[in-house]
Amino acid sequence: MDDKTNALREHVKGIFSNLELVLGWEPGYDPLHTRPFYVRTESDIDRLTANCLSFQNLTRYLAKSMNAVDPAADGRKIGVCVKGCDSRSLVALIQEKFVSRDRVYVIGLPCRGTLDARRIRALVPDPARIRSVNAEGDELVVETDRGISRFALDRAIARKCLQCRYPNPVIHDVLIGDPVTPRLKIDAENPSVAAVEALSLEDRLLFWENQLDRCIRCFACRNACPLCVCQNHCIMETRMPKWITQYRNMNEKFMFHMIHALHLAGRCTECGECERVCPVGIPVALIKEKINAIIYEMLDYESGIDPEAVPPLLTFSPKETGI
Amino acid sequence: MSGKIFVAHDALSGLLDDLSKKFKVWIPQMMDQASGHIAFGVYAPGKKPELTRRSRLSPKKILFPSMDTLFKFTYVKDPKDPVRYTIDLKESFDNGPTLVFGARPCDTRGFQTFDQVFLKGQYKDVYYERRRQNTLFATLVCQDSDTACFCSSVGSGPADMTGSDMAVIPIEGGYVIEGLTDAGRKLVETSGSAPSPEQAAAAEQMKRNTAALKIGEDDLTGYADDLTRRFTDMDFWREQVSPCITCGVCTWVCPTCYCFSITDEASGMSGERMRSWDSCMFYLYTLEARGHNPRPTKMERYRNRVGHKFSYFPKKYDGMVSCCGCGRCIRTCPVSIDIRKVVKELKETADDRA
Amino acid sequence: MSSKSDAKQEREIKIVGFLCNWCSYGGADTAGVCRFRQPTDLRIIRIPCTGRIDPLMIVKSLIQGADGVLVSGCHPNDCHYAVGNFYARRRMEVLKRFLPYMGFQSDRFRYTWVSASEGQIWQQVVTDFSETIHRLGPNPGLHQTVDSAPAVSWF
Amino acid sequence: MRIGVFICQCGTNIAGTVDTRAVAKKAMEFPDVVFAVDYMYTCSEPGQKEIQDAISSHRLQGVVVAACSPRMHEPTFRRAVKKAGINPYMFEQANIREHCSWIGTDREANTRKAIDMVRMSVEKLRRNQALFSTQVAVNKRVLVIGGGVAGIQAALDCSDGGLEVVMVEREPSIGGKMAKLDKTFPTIDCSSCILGPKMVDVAQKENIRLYAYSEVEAISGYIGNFKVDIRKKATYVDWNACTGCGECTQKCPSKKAFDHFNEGLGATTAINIPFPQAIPKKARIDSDYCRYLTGGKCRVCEKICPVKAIRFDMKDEIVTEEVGAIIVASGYDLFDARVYGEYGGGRYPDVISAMQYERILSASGPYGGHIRRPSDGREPKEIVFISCVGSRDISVDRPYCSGICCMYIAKQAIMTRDHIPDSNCYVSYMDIRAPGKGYDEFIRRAQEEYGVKYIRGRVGRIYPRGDRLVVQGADTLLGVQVEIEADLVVLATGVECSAGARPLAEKLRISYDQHGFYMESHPKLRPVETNTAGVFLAGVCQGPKDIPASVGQGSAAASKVQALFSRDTIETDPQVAHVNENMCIGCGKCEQVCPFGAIRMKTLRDGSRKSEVLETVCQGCGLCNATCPNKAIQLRHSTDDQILAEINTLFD
Repeated sequence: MDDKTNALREHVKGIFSNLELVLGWEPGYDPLHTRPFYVRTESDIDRLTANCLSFQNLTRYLAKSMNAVDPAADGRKIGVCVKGCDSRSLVALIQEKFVSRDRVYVIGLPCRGTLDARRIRALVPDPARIRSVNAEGDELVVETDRGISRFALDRAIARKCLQCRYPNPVIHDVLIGDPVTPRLKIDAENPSVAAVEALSLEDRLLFWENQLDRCIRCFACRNACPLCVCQNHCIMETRMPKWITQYRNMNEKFMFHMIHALHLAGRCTECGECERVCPVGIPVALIKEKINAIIYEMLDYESGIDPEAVPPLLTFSPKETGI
Repeated sequence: MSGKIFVAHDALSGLLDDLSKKFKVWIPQMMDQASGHIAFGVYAPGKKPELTRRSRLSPKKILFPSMDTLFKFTYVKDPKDPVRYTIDLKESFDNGPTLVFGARPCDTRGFQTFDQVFLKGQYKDVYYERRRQNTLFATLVCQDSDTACFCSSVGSGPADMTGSDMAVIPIEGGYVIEGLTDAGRKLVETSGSAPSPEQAAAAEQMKRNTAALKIGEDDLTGYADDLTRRFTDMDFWREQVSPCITCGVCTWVCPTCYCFSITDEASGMSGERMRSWDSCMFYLYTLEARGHNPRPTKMERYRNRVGHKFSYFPKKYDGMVSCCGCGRCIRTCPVSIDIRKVVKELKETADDRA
Repeated sequence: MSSKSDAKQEREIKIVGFLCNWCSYGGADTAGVCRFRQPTDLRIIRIPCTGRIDPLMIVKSLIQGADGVLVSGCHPNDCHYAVGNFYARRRMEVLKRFLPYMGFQSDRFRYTWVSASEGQIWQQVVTDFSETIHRLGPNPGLHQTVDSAPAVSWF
Repeated sequence: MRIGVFICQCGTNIAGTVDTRAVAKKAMEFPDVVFAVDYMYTCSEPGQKEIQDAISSHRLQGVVVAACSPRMHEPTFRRAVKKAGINPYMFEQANIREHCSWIGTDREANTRKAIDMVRMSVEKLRRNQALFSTQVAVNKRVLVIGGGVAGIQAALDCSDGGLEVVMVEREPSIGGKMAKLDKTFPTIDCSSCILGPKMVDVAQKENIRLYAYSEVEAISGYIGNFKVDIRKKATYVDWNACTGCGECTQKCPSKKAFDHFNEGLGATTAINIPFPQAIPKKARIDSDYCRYLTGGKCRVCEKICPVKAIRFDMKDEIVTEEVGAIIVASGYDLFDARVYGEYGGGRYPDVISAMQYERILSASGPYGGHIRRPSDGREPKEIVFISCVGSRDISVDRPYCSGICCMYIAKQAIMTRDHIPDSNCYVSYMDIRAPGKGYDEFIRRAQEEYGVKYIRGRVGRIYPRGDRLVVQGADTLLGVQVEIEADLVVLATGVECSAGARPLAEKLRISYDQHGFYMESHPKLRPVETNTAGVFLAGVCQGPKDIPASVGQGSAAASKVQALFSRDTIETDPQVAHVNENMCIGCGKCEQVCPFGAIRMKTLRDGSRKSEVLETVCQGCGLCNATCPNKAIQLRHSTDDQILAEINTLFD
């Protein structure tokens, strides 16, 4: 058992009587998978884990499941574990009044990056039978039926983590673990976006068409997104108004992703969940990262940092010119 | 002729080239290197079948496209009385000879579920039927299960050739392809030369060894009544699906999920009626016109998914579980929900309580 | 919906114009009253205010095959509804900068401010934008299938 | 739906470059269209009858008219279809004249375009909904912004009609520019003699509430129910107490205050009454010059005031008035001649503006009505008037004609010759604009009866020689250079929009042209209305004009208000936003962006938050609709589905 998991469990044990429940993670069906976990009873606490496999952004459940969670009659808070990126989503949700700050107890977990299962499968000789996965310092140790492989952590973490600028929670009631040095400076160029922009205009179109052509319109990206708050009432599914037809052609796939991206303009906190959950491997977050870059450049705004700020497309400044 | 041929690794492309002249040949192929995305796509010279890694998406769309035009329609005004219309209908079929090469036993077996629903009984689905009749399956004897696979738990196995016309058996140096049905044998016999006795023996050995493998620990059939008992136990369902984000990926990747929606898309005076995949994990799936929804939360919806596969379906179709054990729903679930565990706990905890 | 991949052939250029009722629609009226000659490519959709513009309408037009999209409203500070065009300005500028990233020619989209009295300016705007679009040629639309595509590596 | 399509030929206005018959024929192919026809003049009585007949004979449920701009005739056709029994909002108009037939000559291309426009209208109409207005009560009080002659006329007319009037005037007294004038053209009658009684009327009418030295701070609400915040600027004198006796102005030691009324000729005291006929006749302290307010010592006026009205601690005060209509008569400014360096404006004391000269001519002016030079008080003999200073000059962004200068120069020249018979008056002009009753005759009198010398051509330069000014220019009729040694040069400065015009327009949500003059609804047919319902225009704020035209507009605006107020309620525009509660996710983004506060959040019994539109407050801008992520809030008659249908139908 690693230190971080232990520290988390100890902390939760100490405060659990004051909380209605805690959103955390537990091991999934195999050592490469993790499952979000609702700690509802004292005995659940020992199932909690917190490590480089704690992929899921749990704030997603706050906005979308607040109603599903029994409202605490006695005003007890809901505990939620957040990584750096998750905490920004939480701030954005507070900004948009989907979550009330005084309803949540925020357990911050500085994060050195979460693993990308697809990258690991490409790195180990027998990806079908992984027995254990552990991060040891800057190294990842993967044990399979055929033995133990070790490689640099950076070779196995998600794309979003490689360009992480906020590894430490920007909002928290308690911080478990030591703060981590960001990989990129706040104003650094996004290297993935730059890689796409290095293509010619025609190639960029082909690149996206090729990516989006795979889209099966399952909407997993939407459902995983903590800020896609329309959920069951998304215009992707309603036929009134009818923004999207049932055709499964390129036009509609493209349109879907443009809707998703533009609805997150100025709101996306780059948690990367959309991209992680995509069953067909489309780099969905990469679309939003560009919009974030535009908004940062144009309006000097980053979402999910200041709970008091107004998302930039919901406000204006009469003075701004030259845009 | 023995109804078997041997194809060396380096001859596989040539075989597929030949086959693709007569058939629309679908093979599992690498769709995107960066994300390692493998899915079924139409073969074209130069494309390589991915036979050593599992595909993320099942071959379901080959017989049951995610969007299928049923017919096209045009309104024609009566020039004398423009208020009156006649409607011009054109049926739409897309069902030339098709071959699916390199699907796994679970993939091919998935269509058994479709057959029950779309072909048996009073009403047949002509769109599915025509495609089904025109499609041959050359199924790979499966060598590489992973932690999510459980075909043996649902009455199948890695060498189960139910529904296949040909078996593709990997041996040293290549594949032995064996015709299993008349159509399969006929095709095999005209497509290459017979294996040497050693190769034939190696293939038989491979089949036997594979058939002996047990993929998946538990037997997940026979849970029909447990589900019924468990139906109203919402605490159980809450516990199981709390992490679920109702994304429906499980239904999208599933080889046996056959739910669909029918819609008209029209513009101006013409349009088409189409059938597209739907998912029981969606709120809109059961939303009624007035606004009532009998499955308002993910608990009811997930219960339906499990219930349908392991209880309602077997009760209706002679105990046949409508799950082929491919494990795709487990593998692709963003929150790692494991349907094996859910089904098992139906009984376990029920037993505990009893 | 037709396949856009074969749309290269000669066809009439069509530009979708979203014009606010109070300023630019009036400006286009003024240009008409003054008989200022303009190219015929523009198809105007009358909206109450540029604030009514959802950038997705522009995207939708471009994906559907519009050769150009022109949005025009009241000058900043001059909105009939006081602030609608300020919101629109931000939203459209974000879109304008975003389009090329997705492979769209951003020159196919333009937004501008023309008042009801500026018939002559409207004529210039329409003429200039039409010329730009004619130079770009018909919108080829999206490819419905992709045979080969460039790879991008970020690891 | 059963749709009828009517293609207007508009004589040859449309039919000249659009094959209207072909458009009608094509329209028959569109979905739901059961009747299509082209007609000579659809807006005419028989044309409307044709529509109404077709509605009954073909049992139409919706009508598309392809004709001129809907900004022109949409109300006409809506009324017409309503008379025939269908909801007025089941109507769409395709603008195939202004946007099509008038801007291109290619008949085939125009016809194709017209077909597209009709198709778009049909597709939109197919998604229209019958809409119904609601009635809201009208607050029968009117706000008049500006107390010049146009505003005074409007206020008096409204007052005569029994309406309560609130007048806001920026300056300490009403009267505007006209109060400064000595005489008026072309009758040479005394300006203050004809304006004075009207000003007094304003003060005396019980149903006029005057806020002088006040400005409009903010305006909210809508036609019938505006709420106006008025900033009463600090005068440091309690006007309820002040009797206007003028004791304070006698004793005030600060005697170098800028005399606004006299255009800076001469000076006044820090506490002053702007001019003897001022309404209200109350003293005000100019805080820039008051010794106490600038230096902390003095308070002489406070001691002297017999009614103890001085309040040095006075602050600006905001009062709120509720009105049902607004008349804007905010007037104009005069061009600042200092822009023309070659005329030496501002540098040479004897190069003055025409308004300064007006004050010199006035018996109540700084020199008691004696014509004297500002520099040395000498009576000038050679006087040059220069026209078009800040008019008809693109180089100073004033391409328009101010319309009044030719006339007032003639008046001033006549007055000069009257006062100083041995003087010589020269007028340097470009063209003479005298289109009015008795105007051209007036110019002729100046030339023929009074011997004013008119020289056609522009003045190039003015420079001093000794104590006189050399005016160099051209006489383009004779084709010679002209040089006049003048004692006094009067610049006929043009009209420009008031410095506060643009910010005021923004508060009123009305639009203005590129020169800052307010836009009327229609340049010919709706000259005193704005596009903001309930806001009307009068006077020069709308564009340069003379006194009779301003007075006429004041009356016109007043009559518009009276027509509006002749009903107890007004119909609201039903083209407003509407929330589909089933879809609304209660995110509140619509509430956040609404410029009118027309959206509020409510909680349903199940605890869910939903937004709600206050239909009478909603102005129908659609910002909420664009902002709503899942389009649960839709702007009626401009819904997403309608706009998308218009787009889609173009690219089928």
